[in-house]
Amino acid sequence: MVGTPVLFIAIPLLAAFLIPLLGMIWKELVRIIPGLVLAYMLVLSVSLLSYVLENGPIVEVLSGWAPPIGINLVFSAFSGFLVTLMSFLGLIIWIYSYRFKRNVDFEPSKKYFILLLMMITGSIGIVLTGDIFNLFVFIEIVGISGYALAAFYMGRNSAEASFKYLFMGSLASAFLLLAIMIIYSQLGTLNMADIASKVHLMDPTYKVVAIIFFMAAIGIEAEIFPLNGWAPDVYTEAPGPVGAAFSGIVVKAAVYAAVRMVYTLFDVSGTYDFLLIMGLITLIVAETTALRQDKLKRMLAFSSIGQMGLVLIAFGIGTLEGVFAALFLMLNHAITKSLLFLSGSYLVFNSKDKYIKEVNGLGKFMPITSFLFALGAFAIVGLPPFAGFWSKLSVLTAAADSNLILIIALILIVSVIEIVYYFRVVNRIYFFKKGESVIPQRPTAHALLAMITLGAIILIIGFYPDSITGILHKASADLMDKTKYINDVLSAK
Amino acid sequence: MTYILYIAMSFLILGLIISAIRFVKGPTAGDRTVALDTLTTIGVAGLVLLAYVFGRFIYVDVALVYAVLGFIGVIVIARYLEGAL
Amino acid sequence: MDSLYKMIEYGIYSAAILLILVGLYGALTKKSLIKIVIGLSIVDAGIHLLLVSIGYLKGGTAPIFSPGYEDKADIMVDPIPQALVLTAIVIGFAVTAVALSLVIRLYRHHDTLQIDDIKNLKW
Amino acid sequence: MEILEIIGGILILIGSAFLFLGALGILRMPDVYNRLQAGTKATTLGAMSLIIGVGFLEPSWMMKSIIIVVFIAFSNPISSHALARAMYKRKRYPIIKSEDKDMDAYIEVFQQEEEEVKS
Amino acid sequence: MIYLILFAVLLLLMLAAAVYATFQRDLLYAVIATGVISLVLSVIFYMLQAPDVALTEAAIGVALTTIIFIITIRNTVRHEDEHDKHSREKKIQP
Amino acid sequence: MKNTIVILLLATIGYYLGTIFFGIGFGDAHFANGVKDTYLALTTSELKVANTVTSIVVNFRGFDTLGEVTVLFLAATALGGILYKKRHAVGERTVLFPASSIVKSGAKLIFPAIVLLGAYVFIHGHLSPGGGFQGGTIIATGFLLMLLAYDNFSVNHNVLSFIESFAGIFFVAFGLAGLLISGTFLENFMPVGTMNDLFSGGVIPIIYILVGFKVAAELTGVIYTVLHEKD
Amino acid sequence: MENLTLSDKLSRFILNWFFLMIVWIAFTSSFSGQELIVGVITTMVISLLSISMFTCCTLAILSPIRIVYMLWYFVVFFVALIQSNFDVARRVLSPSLPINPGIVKFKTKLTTNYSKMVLANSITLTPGTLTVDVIDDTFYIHWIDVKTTDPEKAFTEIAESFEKILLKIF
Repeated sequence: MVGTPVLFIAIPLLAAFLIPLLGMIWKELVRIIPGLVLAYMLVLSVSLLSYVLENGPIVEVLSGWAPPIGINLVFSAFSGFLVTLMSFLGLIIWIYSYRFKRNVDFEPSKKYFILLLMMITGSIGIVLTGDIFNLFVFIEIVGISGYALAAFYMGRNSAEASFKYLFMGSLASAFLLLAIMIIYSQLGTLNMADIASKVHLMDPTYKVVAIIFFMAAIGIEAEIFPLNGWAPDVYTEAPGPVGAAFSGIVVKAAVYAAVRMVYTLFDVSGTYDFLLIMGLITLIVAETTALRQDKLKRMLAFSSIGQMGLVLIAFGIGTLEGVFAALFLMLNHAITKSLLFLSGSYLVFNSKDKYIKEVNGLGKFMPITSFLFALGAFAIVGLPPFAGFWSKLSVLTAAADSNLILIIALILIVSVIEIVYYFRVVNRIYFFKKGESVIPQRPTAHALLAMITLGAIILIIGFYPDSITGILHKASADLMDKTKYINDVLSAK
Repeated sequence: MTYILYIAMSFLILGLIISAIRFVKGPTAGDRTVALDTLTTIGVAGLVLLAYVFGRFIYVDVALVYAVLGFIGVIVIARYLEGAL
Repeated sequence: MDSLYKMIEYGIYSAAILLILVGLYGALTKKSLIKIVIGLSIVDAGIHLLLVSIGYLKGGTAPIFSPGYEDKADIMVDPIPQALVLTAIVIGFAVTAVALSLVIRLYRHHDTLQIDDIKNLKW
Repeated sequence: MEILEIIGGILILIGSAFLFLGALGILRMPDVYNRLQAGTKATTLGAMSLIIGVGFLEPSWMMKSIIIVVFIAFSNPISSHALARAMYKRKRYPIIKSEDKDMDAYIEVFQQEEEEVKS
Repeated sequence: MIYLILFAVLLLLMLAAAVYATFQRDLLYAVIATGVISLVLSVIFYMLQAPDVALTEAAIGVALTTIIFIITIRNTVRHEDEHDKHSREKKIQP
Repeated sequence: MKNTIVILLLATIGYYLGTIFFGIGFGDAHFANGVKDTYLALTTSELKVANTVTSIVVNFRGFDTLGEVTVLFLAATALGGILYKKRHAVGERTVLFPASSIVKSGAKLIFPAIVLLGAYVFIHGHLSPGGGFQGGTIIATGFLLMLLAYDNFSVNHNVLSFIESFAGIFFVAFGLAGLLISGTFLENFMPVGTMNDLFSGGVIPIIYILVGFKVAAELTGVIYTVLHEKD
Repeated sequence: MENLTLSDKLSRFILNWFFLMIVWIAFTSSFSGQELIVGVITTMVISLLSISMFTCCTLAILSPIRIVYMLWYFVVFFVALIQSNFDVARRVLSPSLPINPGIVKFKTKLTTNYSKMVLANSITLTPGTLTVDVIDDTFYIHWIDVKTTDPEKAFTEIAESFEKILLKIF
């Protein structure tokens, strides 16, 4: 044990408040400190996770008051797994963006690192917290840093994308407050475990309306279909690492919140089916839209939305296998999509509009980046030797166990679509002639290191999936066991 | 005593309504700001009166803050109208 | 007395809900960006009012144990919604400030605030 | 005790009546300056007298009442002056009933303003 | 009884100000109307026995929100349906 | 067409909200099994803080407040980032008319009183309504008044970010001190004193004062940034 | 802002401290030891920080004769305030709105900014007048019932009674 879960929040906050001061002393510290903090968080999460897998969840009580009164943080196998994933990705993204654009001034880069650090911290907070209002506060932290990061480039469209996100985010927070209000007015408590233990006292109408508002709010953050209008624009206009952070970290946290609502908080029948249907619609709509895109990052964004739909489908199956498949999918998607964003943003580094046709023939000029992009593309569509294959397989088996034949068929059809549009890009990279005006940009050593790490992990998981499945099984079992969660939290002190 | 409070409060309510009418009628930004100023002053008085009705001394703090900050809001608008911001 | 509270109840809830709806209407249909931000802040106001009013207690007083009120805990209104609203107001202000700075940025690039003219990305 | 209550009640009545009159003034007067006149004076005295009245009813509140009154008496005229000046600078002409005799001062202010803009 | 009337008047005022702020074409007036909303809202919070919230609403709503909105208007346009791209000179009219 | 859809959507939302909230009831003890009574009891017995809202905001749910302070900090940072320009000329406010001398001298006279009021509000956060946020906002409004009245009035940015950072660091440090001394983050590790004294409530007033400084510095910075925004 | 000698600074500081302490006691409405200690510290810090910028006068303003004049000023001012309110009431309530508004100007002999501010505020609160602008020593007054436009006569009509006392105080 190197610490307690609250340090995941406290240390980054301390660092964020310190960075402006330290920046006055030595400007390079502004870049270094977040990396140190993220590395510390990774070490902490790994050691806590190994402790938790042995001894059961840690419930940290804050301000000295036991759960229904005070706020608590829960570091269980499930949340711990996500926290580890997020800290790892955060570290990778920090390494990548250490010298992402040399020409950025000191002031913006200071702000960039503070905001990135806080976005990761906020996502970790969403995963750790055991209190719905605290969840709201963390969502706002993620939101505000997200708005600022989306508008980071001074180009014409970034502010527009950011405003769109802000509009949706404000609506989300309004709905979230309404949902919290309804729950509080019925049960008089804000603690998740307490709510879960009392939720049967709630009138069904209230429950349904509360969950609808909740889902509307979380759906905006998690890019569920009718509410995902902001996502493609933000992914397109934000810097590459920020897009990776969004799809790898923020969306995962939002999905966690949605799943926590469905699996632990409420016991409304039909919510699993609701997840399933929403996931299905999201998947189909997003993938067919991705097929029509002509901008690289936009295509990746729609693909990311589609993958989230797949995750929701897996969660919506509702069995242990389904949850396992969903977690596996989340892991793979986080790593693979980050790799795609990171390498893709170097592929279209110097182009203004980021069209797909501008990657033509770059395979010769940037061999490593192109190779890594191709690797990510193969992994995400689920070709056999790579990581994505195992997760997709587990989704299919979980669906087959529950006799959801239609879903299997649809997933297979959508996979074909996915293969088409990813292979189109890979094809262009390797077998087309380079455009005249395209200037290839060599990645910096940091960026190369980050991308190669991700690629290596994809290969490792692809060839030895057993290395990760043990943790995933424990995590999914942890999510399914609602009474244990309630008991653990309410008996903490 | 109760009747006095009733009468005073009805005067204040009438004052609120009338300033609101001036606010809607305008016609210029200046008139609306005058209405806002009047509303603020009536509000301060009303807050003190309500504190007496509720019988709690600590409530007066709110009126104090309003008395101090209300005029800054008006000055903000006035400086904008001057074209000085 | 009961009918009085009933009327206040209906009045306050319907006013708060109408406030939310009016704000949402403004935010969803208006074309000017500043109007959209104003609409969002009206929505916030309505939600705060709703949240405070569900914590109200008939004949209650503020949850402050000032001298003379040390043992009146049974007539105090619910302090938790108030604490939540406190947080929510400050957060709402922060979001409004960021939104308005984005509006200024958008105007700098487009020289207009009409969303019809700004649509470079699909809305 | 009784005396204090009576004084307080009377002051409250006077104060609320003047607040009402101030509001009525801003409704009835014909232009911004006259509205400011009515608004400032009546509401200032009204609020002062009402708050002092409450102070008489509860003597322990007196000090805070006085400080609120001081703030109001200090800040209200400043804000209305700022507003009047703003309207003036923006060439919002006041209604002037008696002939042209007071236009001198009026025009002078505008000349001053234009010089300020130039410099 | 008088409280009922007071409540009713305050709620109606607030709603009227909200509707006014939504449908007024001059953005400056809409901003002043949001000031009125926050003033009335603060009095309502006060009457619902929430002085803390009333104080917060007062402190933030009176001057800070107004100044940020007004500066935005100063830097952009004053009227809602202004399509004209270079109309900054006409902007300040009381 | 769009209007119709919006109105239908709003009607649906309104209908559901109406059914929900008219059913809740107003001023009843509808959350009898909730945590409200526990909070009220613990505030008097354990924390000795008069204002229950303060004790909730700073102690029971102090973690929320930490998040809230962070949100403000991020908003200030984001504002600077969004409005950033390469040729950002600080201190260049083109003012057509200086304020009249009356506003100037009035502002000069009332400014210390406003700052004192803000200090009063956040020092008495545990006794009377108000606290760090309100007090900080009041002080920032005072600075706004000075910035409006004097076109050459300027605030030192480094001092502001110093105050901001140190207040935030001390806030977290108090939390960590609670973790080290008493075992949980943000725990009240100091003697609580007696009710309704100024020196009571342990770390609660101290944290609220820190919050007050931080909020004041942040909002002043926000106002300053926004006021100098001119293109 | 301006260059001050040390004794001048000290005297301003003590005056400011004194007044802020009075304001603090009024805020807290209590004389308990803890409040007073905290108040002394807080007000001292604030007045130290605002020593060169936010103070108006030196300790000399507290000399007895000036205090007597100040009290006299308050009496005059209150009488005028009450008069002005009845004046407003008469005008507002009479159905024909008996007003004859216009703008007049006059010059004042006051020199310091603070005395001008006090005079302007008093004029705003007294019968039928509103200070519109002050440029150097010229006051522009909106007068609800213009009796004369001659500067000297207007001055005697509006401001003389105040100015006499203010000259003694400042």
